[in-house]
Amino acid sequence: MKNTIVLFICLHLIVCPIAFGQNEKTLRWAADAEGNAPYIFQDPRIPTEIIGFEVDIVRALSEIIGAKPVFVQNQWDGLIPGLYRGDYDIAINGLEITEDRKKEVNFSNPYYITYLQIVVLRGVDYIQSLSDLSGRKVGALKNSLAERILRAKEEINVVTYEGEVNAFVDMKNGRIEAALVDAPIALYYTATNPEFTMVGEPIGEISYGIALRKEDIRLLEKINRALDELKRSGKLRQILEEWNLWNNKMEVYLDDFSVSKSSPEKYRYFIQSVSKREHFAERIELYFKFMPVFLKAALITLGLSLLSMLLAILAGLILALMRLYGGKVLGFLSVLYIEIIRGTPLLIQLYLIFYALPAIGVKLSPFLAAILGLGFNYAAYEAEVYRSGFLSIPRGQFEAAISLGMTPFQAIWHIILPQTFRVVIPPMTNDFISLIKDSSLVSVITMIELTKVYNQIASAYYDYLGTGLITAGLYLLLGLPFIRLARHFEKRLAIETKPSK
Amino acid sequence: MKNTIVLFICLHLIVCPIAFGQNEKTLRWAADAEGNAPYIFQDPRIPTEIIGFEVDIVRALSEIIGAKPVFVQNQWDGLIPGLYRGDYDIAINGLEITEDRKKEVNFSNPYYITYLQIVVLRGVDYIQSLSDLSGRKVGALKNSLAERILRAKEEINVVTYEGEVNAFVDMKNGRIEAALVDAPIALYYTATNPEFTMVGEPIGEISYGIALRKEDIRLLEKINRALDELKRSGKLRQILEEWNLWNNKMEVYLDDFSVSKSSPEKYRYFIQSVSKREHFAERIELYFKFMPVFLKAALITLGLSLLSMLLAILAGLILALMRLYGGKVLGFLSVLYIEIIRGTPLLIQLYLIFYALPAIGVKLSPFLAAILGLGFNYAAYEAEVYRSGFLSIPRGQFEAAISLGMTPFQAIWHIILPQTFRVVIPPMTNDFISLIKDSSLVSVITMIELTKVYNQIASAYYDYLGTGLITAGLYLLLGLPFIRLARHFEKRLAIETKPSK
Amino acid sequence: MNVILEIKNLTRSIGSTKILKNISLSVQQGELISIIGRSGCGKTSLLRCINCLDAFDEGYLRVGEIVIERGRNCNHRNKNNNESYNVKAYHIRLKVGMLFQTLNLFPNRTVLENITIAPIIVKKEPKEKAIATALELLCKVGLKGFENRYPYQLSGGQSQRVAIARALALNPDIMLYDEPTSALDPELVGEVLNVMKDLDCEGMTQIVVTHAMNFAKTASDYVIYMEQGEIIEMDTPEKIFYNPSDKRTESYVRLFKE
Amino acid sequence: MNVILEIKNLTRSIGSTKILKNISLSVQQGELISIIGRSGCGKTSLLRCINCLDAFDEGYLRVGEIVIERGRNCNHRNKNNNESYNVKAYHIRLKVGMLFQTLNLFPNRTVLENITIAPIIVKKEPKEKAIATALELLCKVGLKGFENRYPYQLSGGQSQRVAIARALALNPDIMLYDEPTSALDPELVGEVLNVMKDLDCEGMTQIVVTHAMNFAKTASDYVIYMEQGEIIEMDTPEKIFYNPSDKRTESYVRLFKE
Ligand SMILES: Nc1ncnc2c1ncn2[C@@H]1O[C@H](COP(=O)(O)OP(=O)(O)OP(=O)(O)O)[C@@H](O)[C@H]1O
Ligand SMILES: Nc1ncnc2c1ncn2[C@@H]1O[C@H](COP(=O)(O)OP(=O)(O)OP(=O)(O)O)[C@@H](O)[C@H]1O
Ligand SMILES: [Mg+2]
Ligand SMILES: [Mg+2]
Repeated sequence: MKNTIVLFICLHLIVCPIAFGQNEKTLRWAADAEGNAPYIFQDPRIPTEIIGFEVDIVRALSEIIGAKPVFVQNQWDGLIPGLYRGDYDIAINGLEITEDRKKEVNFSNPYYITYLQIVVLRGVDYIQSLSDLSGRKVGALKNSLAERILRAKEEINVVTYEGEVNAFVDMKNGRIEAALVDAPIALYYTATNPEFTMVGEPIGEISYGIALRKEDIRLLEKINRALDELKRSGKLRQILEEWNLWNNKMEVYLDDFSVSKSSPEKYRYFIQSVSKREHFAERIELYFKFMPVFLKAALITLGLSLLSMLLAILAGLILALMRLYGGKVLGFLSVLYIEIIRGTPLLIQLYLIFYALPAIGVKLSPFLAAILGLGFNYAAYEAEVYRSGFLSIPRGQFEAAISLGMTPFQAIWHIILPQTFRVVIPPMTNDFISLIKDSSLVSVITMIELTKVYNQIASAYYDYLGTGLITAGLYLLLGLPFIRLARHFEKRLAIETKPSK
Repeated sequence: MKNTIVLFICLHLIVCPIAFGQNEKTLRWAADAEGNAPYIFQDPRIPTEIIGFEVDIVRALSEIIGAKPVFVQNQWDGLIPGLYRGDYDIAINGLEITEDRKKEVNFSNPYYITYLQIVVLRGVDYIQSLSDLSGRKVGALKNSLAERILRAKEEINVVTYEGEVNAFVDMKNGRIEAALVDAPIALYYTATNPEFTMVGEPIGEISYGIALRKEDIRLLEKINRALDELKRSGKLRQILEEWNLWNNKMEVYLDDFSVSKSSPEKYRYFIQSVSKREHFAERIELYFKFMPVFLKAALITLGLSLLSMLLAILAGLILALMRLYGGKVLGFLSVLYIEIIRGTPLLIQLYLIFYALPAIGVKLSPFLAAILGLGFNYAAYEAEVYRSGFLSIPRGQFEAAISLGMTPFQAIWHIILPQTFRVVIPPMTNDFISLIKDSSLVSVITMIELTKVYNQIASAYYDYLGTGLITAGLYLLLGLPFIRLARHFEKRLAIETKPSK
Repeated sequence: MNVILEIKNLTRSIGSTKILKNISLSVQQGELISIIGRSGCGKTSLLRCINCLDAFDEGYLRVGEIVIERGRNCNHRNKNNNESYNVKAYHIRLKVGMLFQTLNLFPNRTVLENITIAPIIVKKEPKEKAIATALELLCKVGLKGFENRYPYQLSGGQSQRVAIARALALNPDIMLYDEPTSALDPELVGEVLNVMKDLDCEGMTQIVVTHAMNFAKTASDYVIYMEQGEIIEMDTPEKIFYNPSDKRTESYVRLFKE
Repeated sequence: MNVILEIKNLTRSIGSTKILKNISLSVQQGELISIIGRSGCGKTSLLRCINCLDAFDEGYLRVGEIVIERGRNCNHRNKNNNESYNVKAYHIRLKVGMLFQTLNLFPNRTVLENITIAPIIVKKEPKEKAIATALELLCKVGLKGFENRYPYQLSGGQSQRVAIARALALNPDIMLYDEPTSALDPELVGEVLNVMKDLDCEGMTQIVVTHAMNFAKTASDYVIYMEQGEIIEMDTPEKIFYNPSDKRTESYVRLFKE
């Protein structure tokens, strides 16, 4: 893996500096729905919807700007590269305004200011403040303000994590005693997981901003003006209050110390929907609720696999025909294609199609790029499968066909090809099953398919095993109808084509 | 990936508590040769040898104990799990004695005590001590003492890395201004990369110990006694002096302030062998020197792939025969096997074979586990390929054979099977190429194959691109002879079996 | 005399059509029997049943001492004895050789290998002996010098003769020929006929499906006339061709006396 | 009269053996020619060359107005004109129909589809018309009611007749038959013969490879006798069978007059 990653980085540096014009009538905004409440996440009741206070903010902003907001899913790590690939115009997803990031992108004025909060297991009453953490193991998100603050106290044994949830799980398992996390996460997580509780005063200060490309000065101004409007009109406050996120920092920031105006409806909605169920039956019910999302993702994986396989089957046929009947030049080209494509990793091919093609002006949607990448990769394999099928048909069949006045092409198409089906179906079924599994690779080019959705849900509901089993089961199930179909075809063909005595 | 990793952790927890008896006559010791000089690394001149001051220490120790040292390669992260899997008895690889680790394993007394050292680019004269780092970006290894020390100074902007080399590369690119690393690494890296230099006083203190299983009390005592003997006899000092690692901390630790007794021969040997060459020609020469190691690894990958494919071809044949001629029960079992194995990820199958089988008493060597894992996985695919081959042979052939008095088995073996070769060779070549690529997965079960060696060499020589291209080329080359061979066979078979008119 | 092949009330249907109806037949050792009849009347099907390549639905089949019985009354027993059916079929095929209408030569083996493979594998004959027998047989059918050719390098008649040699190499007790001379010119027909006559003298039992009426007339001990899956008449050539007892036979043989 | 097929000095070798030597031949429209000769003498090979399934090495072939010339003198030109060779071969095959010795029915298509597929694809006949022609042909060869069977459901003789019907369905200018009656009983031989005679009356040119001397004697305008890849004699049946001018012909025809 390491080598591919290094290669990716090289490619990225080559490819990224290209920017694309933005469409004025829509506001394409990106976030990672595999995130946590309350930022941007899947509606626990209607998992096809994404909700979150940032979603509300973007809606309100676009209304003021007069543009239609279009959501673009992207991995959190890739939010900034995606900006420069031109996939969207702004990124908003709890992006803390830091000096490092400012070098890469422009930030809008903060739309939310918050702080850190200590979370402990309920009943751990010996921790009440930052100073109580001395000599203890404390968890924090890697490279976050929380980590920096904790490291500053020498006596604290800091343990860093990729995601907050991992810290909470470790705390439950007794490996750490407390965690220092962003307040919104602390609020929402403790509310839905009563075994945890927040303690102590707010610590530090975090400002979230909207990230834009350096060159989009005009859009930055527009966004900042719209943000000012949101602040002025009280809409921002309303959104934050609905999500129960209004705090003293915001009071100071907006210079608005009036009493609360809206009730935290959305907060309540979330709490009620997600609150940890203790019964097995309720967990099953929860899984049933996920089902539509899983099924939708499975459908995407399926559609992706089907279309890719279709492409592979068609392109493979052409390659096989080129190789068998295309003469020297076409035959050589076909062999070259087959050996190069089979010889190099799919991951790199996908990455080239998605990130390098735009450099020569071909910018593909992730879905199309995924289909082309998978399809043309598998085409090399299918070409060989076809060839074996063609070789299995006695030459007499071809001769009979051409002696009946068919052109070689007609003979192959009408007479030979249908007879190869029987021989090519089993290996093609093999390849289709491999393809379904390989399709999870396309998440590197921002496609959201089954594996990606699994990661989103598992991290949103803090349930890896159950959802993991569902996902594994779905993958297995995805292949089955086609195995059945293939078997059915085989049986039918076997009846029709019993070798004549 | 996330889900598989979580699954791995679960499996690991199930599997690891089992310990295995140790063999008294050999001392199996583990380290990661993908490490840095001067600990344990590949001899730059004879890359098939591993050398390093820890290698020398282990040799000296085993001589005293009277056991034959047997080196076991293991990934650094997996050194402690491997101990409990029983793959080896001790682990030694710059393992700092920390409280955390002490909970998991027993540590011998320290065999080396060292400190941290600041490294900067030559010419950066404004950094001379820890205090000069204020307000600057400084690199450190993640979760190391260096990181803890730097974090303690609030004004320092700490950047953490997975490996020291990454920090040095970043420093060259201007992203950090200094790095704080273990002194031996600083010494060896700056010596071979003259653009870097060490500055300032020794900082902090690090003790390296040998890790053992908690239950191996007797072995611990033996090792400690042998270590004492090494210290007493001056052998330890000699080793450290040869590697130019003798320092004040060791003087204090061993209470030995006498003048130097040995010259730093091995240090010089390393420096002379590795010193950065600036000419392209010299770099090519360097690659030539790597070649034997790469070729050896390629041979392992090749052997692994060949043996796995052989197994897959044999087991696949049996599965296909069971499915086609085995009656209801065997046929069902075969289908079940095929669908389950095709439906689940290879990675998990490998992990189960390697880490879960020992729980029921079947402990396989990594090589064997890799072959079985790959072979039995691909067998499911080959079974279907065979089946398509069998279906392509006219039934008259089978009838002719049995009417000549052959048993059905004889008919299949002598008459049908040879005729299927023509049809199955192209899809099997496809699968073999996939298998060569998939074989890099077996590094999860501690096999050292081509990809692993690439990582070792790339990190040892700080050269990712060149060695990466070599590796990619080798993978492509590995497949080619078989593609040629397959084509040759196909041609021969085509001559022999032109369909009779 | 010794009845080596006995068939009683044998029936075989495919789907709803009966392609063999109530066949009864007994053949004594050393006889040469011809089967004649219109295309599609079931001649090939009968041979395939005798050689146990197709299973019949009902009836009784005995080859030497091996008896296979199937049908409504013994259906139940046979289902459990499926294993034993396969074993019996195998032993019958050991005794019976067959020349297929479609020849079915092994395309990936030379002429010599086609002929010697079965003796070597089945009878465990030493290779030299198998080769010697094969060369002798090839000589008899006029294919000296063809031993290293592959089937695709043979003409139609050459292939047919290789297939005959292959079947004869095992020296079976009973030989079944399905139109053995269809692709041969009259000269070769005579030669193959001579081979059969020699074998007849050596005591081999032979059953020949043929459209060559002259052959049936002159060479065979008995002639069977089949129509629509039934045996209409079985008698000596003289009776069948000049004095048939059944009207259907009469109308058929009359056709080519004209 | 109109010479529709003309061959001059045609030679074909496989490896070092010449399987067709210096063949010259001219056939006028509407003639029915029989080719006789020993097994392996090159009859099938000749038909395959006429139908451009195998390329000859040297010589001249004309079918209608299409001329293919190959050989040492025009080797160079032909190499560049490979494309044009394929095109010419295609046009020749459009005019020439062929019945294969091995039949080569399409196993995955029904009898009806086997017969109609070429007219529909090649001649772009409407489906109904193609089916009507096919049914008529099936009736003529005595296979009424077999149209929905698959080839594996046919007996040897039935397959042969389907193959004949398939080749005739295209109504080619020239028909080549390779042993068209080898698997047929005498009754059917008569029927197929009648079909050929009808076609003869309709003016189709037909070339028949056959081992049935009676057929050659009675039905054909001319008989060709081949031996070892050469045309020994081509003449009227009376001359060939009763008064051959070549000794080799004489010794061959004498064989089965006895
Ligand atoms: N699989 C099948 N399904 C349906 N009918 C079949 C099948 N196989 C054979 N038949 C029919 O059974 C009858 C007997 O076939 P068989 O091959 O025994 O004929 P035959 O006497 O050998 O004819 P020929 O002389 O033409 O070879 C034929 O009418 C044929 O159509
Ligand atoms: N691929 C080949 N390689 C070598 N010899 C071949 C090849 N194909 C055919 N022959 C030889 O060419 C000669 C002519 O074959 P052809 O098939 O034309 O004979 P034929 O006259 O049709 O005989 P039959 O009546 O037996 O069908 C035969 O002796 C045959 O062995
Ligand atoms: Mg038959
Ligand atoms: Mg022939």
